[in-house]
Amino acid sequence: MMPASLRPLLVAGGLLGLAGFVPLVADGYWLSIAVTILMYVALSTSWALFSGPTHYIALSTGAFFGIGGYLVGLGMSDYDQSFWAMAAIAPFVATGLAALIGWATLRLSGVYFVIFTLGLAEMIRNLISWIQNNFLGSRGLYVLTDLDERHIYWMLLAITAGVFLFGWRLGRSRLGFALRILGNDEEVARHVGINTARTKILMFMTTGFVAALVGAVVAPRYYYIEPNVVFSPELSFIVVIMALLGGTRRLYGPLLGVIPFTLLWEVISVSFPNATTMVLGLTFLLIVYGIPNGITGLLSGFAARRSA
Amino acid sequence: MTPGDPILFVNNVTKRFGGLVAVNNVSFEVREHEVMGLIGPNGSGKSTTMNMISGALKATSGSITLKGHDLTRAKTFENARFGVSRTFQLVRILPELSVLENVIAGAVFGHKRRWGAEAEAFAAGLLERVGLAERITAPVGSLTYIDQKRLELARALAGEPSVLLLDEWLAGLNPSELKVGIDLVASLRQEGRTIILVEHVMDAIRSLCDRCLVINSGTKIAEGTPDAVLSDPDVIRAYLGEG
Amino acid sequence: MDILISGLLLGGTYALIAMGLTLQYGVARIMNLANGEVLVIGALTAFLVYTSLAVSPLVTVLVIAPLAFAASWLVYRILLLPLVRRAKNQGQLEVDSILATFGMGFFLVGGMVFIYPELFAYSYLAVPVDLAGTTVAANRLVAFGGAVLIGLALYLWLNRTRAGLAVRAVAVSPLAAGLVGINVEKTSALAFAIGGMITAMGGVLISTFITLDPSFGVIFTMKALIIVIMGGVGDIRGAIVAALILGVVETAVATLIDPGLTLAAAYTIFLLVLLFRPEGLFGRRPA
Amino acid sequence: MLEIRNLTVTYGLHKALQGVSLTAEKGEVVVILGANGAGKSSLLRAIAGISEGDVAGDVTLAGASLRSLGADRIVEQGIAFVPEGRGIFGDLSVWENLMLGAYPERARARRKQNLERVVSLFPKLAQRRGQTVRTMSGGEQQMVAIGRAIMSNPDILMLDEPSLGLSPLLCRDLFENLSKIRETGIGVLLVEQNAKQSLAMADRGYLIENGRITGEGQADALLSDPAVQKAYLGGV
Repeated sequence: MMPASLRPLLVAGGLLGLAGFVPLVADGYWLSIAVTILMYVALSTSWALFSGPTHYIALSTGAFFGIGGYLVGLGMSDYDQSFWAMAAIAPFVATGLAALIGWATLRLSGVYFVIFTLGLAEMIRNLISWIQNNFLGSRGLYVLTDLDERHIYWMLLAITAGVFLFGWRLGRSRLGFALRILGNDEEVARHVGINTARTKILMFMTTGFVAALVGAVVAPRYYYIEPNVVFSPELSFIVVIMALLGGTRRLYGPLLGVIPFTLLWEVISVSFPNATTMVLGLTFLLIVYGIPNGITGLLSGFAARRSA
Repeated sequence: MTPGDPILFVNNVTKRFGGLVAVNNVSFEVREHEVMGLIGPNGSGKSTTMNMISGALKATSGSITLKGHDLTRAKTFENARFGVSRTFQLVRILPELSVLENVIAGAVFGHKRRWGAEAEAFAAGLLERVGLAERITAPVGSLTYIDQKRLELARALAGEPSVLLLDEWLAGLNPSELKVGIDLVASLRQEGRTIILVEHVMDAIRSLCDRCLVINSGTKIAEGTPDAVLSDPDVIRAYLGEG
Repeated sequence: MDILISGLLLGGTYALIAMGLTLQYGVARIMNLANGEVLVIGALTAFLVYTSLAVSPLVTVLVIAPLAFAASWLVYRILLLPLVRRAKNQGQLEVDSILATFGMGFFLVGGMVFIYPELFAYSYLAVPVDLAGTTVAANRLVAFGGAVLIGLALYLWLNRTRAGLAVRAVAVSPLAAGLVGINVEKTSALAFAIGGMITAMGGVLISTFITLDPSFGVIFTMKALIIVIMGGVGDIRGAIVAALILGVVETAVATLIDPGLTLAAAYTIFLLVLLFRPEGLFGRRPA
Repeated sequence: MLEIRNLTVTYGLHKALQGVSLTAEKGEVVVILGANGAGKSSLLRAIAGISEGDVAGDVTLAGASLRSLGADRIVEQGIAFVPEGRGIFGDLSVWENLMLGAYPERARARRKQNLERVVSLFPKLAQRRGQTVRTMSGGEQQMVAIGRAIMSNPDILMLDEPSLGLSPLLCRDLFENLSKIRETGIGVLLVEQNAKQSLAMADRGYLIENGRITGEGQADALLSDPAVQKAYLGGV
């Protein structure tokens, strides 16, 4: 008999192994969809690790993702660095920035944090554009690598596996327990000895790290990087929607949101490109009014009713 | 258990909220194994004093030390790690955690730290200690008022605090529950715990406290055994309103 | 001096938008992140009406006010009230209302893109006027005057009327308000509707001198939020001062450094407020 | 007369009150005694229209039904409620609190008379009219809360554990004041833990246990009833 706690790990390992073969059977259109899905799985799962228990809605994914992509482009084009060096550096830059933002905003109530992250990607884009125009010369940045879609897929798969492993470990760790307590009652959390500010900042840094790493890894997909492309406020919202659609109470929740939403998004942006914003809005409304606990919440609701 | 040496020192502590002086230059000591009652009329500064010891509020001036640790400027969580635990005037249970997890929460991050199976066994022991052994698998939402108070007490005990703050822990209990509550605190006293008790229930003060401190309008007006303090003319005038 | 005057004129309009938001958040407890979209709707309407029917925005503003009031009232009653009723605590309501108003915001942007997917601007009263030695466009002056009038009316209404007193009471404590015979849900709906009305009117005024596009709403939401927080939630006086400060700083940065950095300037102010006075300019520190 | 017939309040599966019936007249003090969790607060909250549970049964005041009315309408009918935690406007001044108390239409014409009543009960409030209520002590806030309730010109004043957290001295003042309020013709319905002091000044009392009325009678009879003494007055 194996311990019950190891079973999900084995299931996940099996799925991961299967997912590794996708590039061997799919190519072109479907491979690119698979890459997109993996990208969003990594982003929204790490988002949910922080925002799920704390209820702080982070809209900073776009900013950190952009930092990852932009730094790879900048390093490779202007400073003759290798892709690998920049992909290694970028997440730490984003983590440092996340630490600063967290330090300034996470000591206060959730509203301040949401507002601060709301315009963050836009603000950084403005700032970088200005710096680039005035000091760096406004040349485009090129990311030229030998990496093709399959390599990006495998790198993202590794990152996703890392995020899941981290999340699984977190659920069994003191840090994870501290997060749950402070999500219930921050006052009590402080009084039982939890450094609530540090806990929140650490988790926020983790999401910053993952977002920048993902941004760096998918940079070769763009070839040509400019701030307007990589700093997309829309990305932040999509990640939030996917995580909430799936549900944040289970580690695999965001995964269940990413797959249907990515497919829907593909169809909409191909067939009705003008309607994407509206779809985004309607999905937000659907989540709030229809499935506040996400798909996983719906499923466990069904399960509870059947056993009752 | 007979009280030992002083471990908690409150020196000339003052707390101002804007123009309002809530606590005015108050000093006292608490000895190890001692139950000290903190009494006074409503709004006299008892809760503010408790909040400064637990770290929820910072003193405007003065100092508070516990076993050599300076609590005055420390963050709330640091006070907990230095050995202060508390219950809240209005019960605060963690609604999405199980009964057992609610107690473990007090054991993991605080003064004496435990984790894993050790923390679980320790928490289960505490639940039995406060009389909740049978409710260990009950949904948190189904606990009665006194059971919630017990649960909160178990959580506070889980850090094995050097000093335990009970902020009107007996308030709102009916006579029969009150008896259970007083017996429970009395048994903690027997174990030699160091406790500061804020209470309005005079019978509880008389039967539980080794020593009492009376404050009125933020100022200390008397200190001594419950009997001595409760017969002090100043205290009677300010607080009991008799005679 | 130029900067100061144009900054103050811009700030006046900002103050109006922030007042709309502070009514919605302070009284109705709804953090309305679709606030900026309501502003853009007001502006777009003024633009369409002006370019197709040649109606002055000063007329449009009077027509749009009751429409925005009614629409906001319906949105509150139909969409937001259920959230207020189901929320177990303020935190949950905050999260729900943020997500719901995001949804509405995107929906509105989507709708506007269908109607007019490009930048829009029109020329109205674009004549130079001399003000204390500084040349400003008359439209800015008119917009500022409109903002002052609306703000003054709001102030008098809040402080001199029974309904205004009820609104302030709900802002302080909804529970106590119910116990003194105030219909809290109605009063909240009223405050939310007036907030929406003021924001839409602000949009009409601002459209006379700024070029907009359907997706610009979020920028104004950001600015309104920063002003509300800097001024202290629910503090009208604070909002006015904060708006004027933001207007001047933005104008200064745009004139002296680069117009692309106005958002960065707003962020810098926001960061300073968060670090040093999170309770707002005139707010008291929570005990 | 306030009349409650067969009132039941449920929160999900939990029945907080089951078939409770009671009455309260103008000019009398009625006290409801019971353990914590017995359903006393649920009862008052249901009458005041702020219950979070499902309410069934009849509540009438002078024959008119109050059930399914909102809190604001119930105040207009003549019931003022001081909840636990007092329900005052902490950020407003004493004066503004009292003026808001007179917000209901039924109270406007009699604002002056009610203000005189309040000031004669609590002269301190007149001296402190400009003070922000949040900065006052617990006992003073209690005065504001009761004053605010009287300003709405009620037939029946309901209080939920007004003595909770008050020192013995302030408790004594409180019960004295309640008995003065009775003399002005208002009926007082209060929920209390403090059985001895509240029965000493009340006219009638009800005992409530596990959501049901288990006893009722004249206050002095209850005070000397051995069973009541054992359950609520003796022991500790």
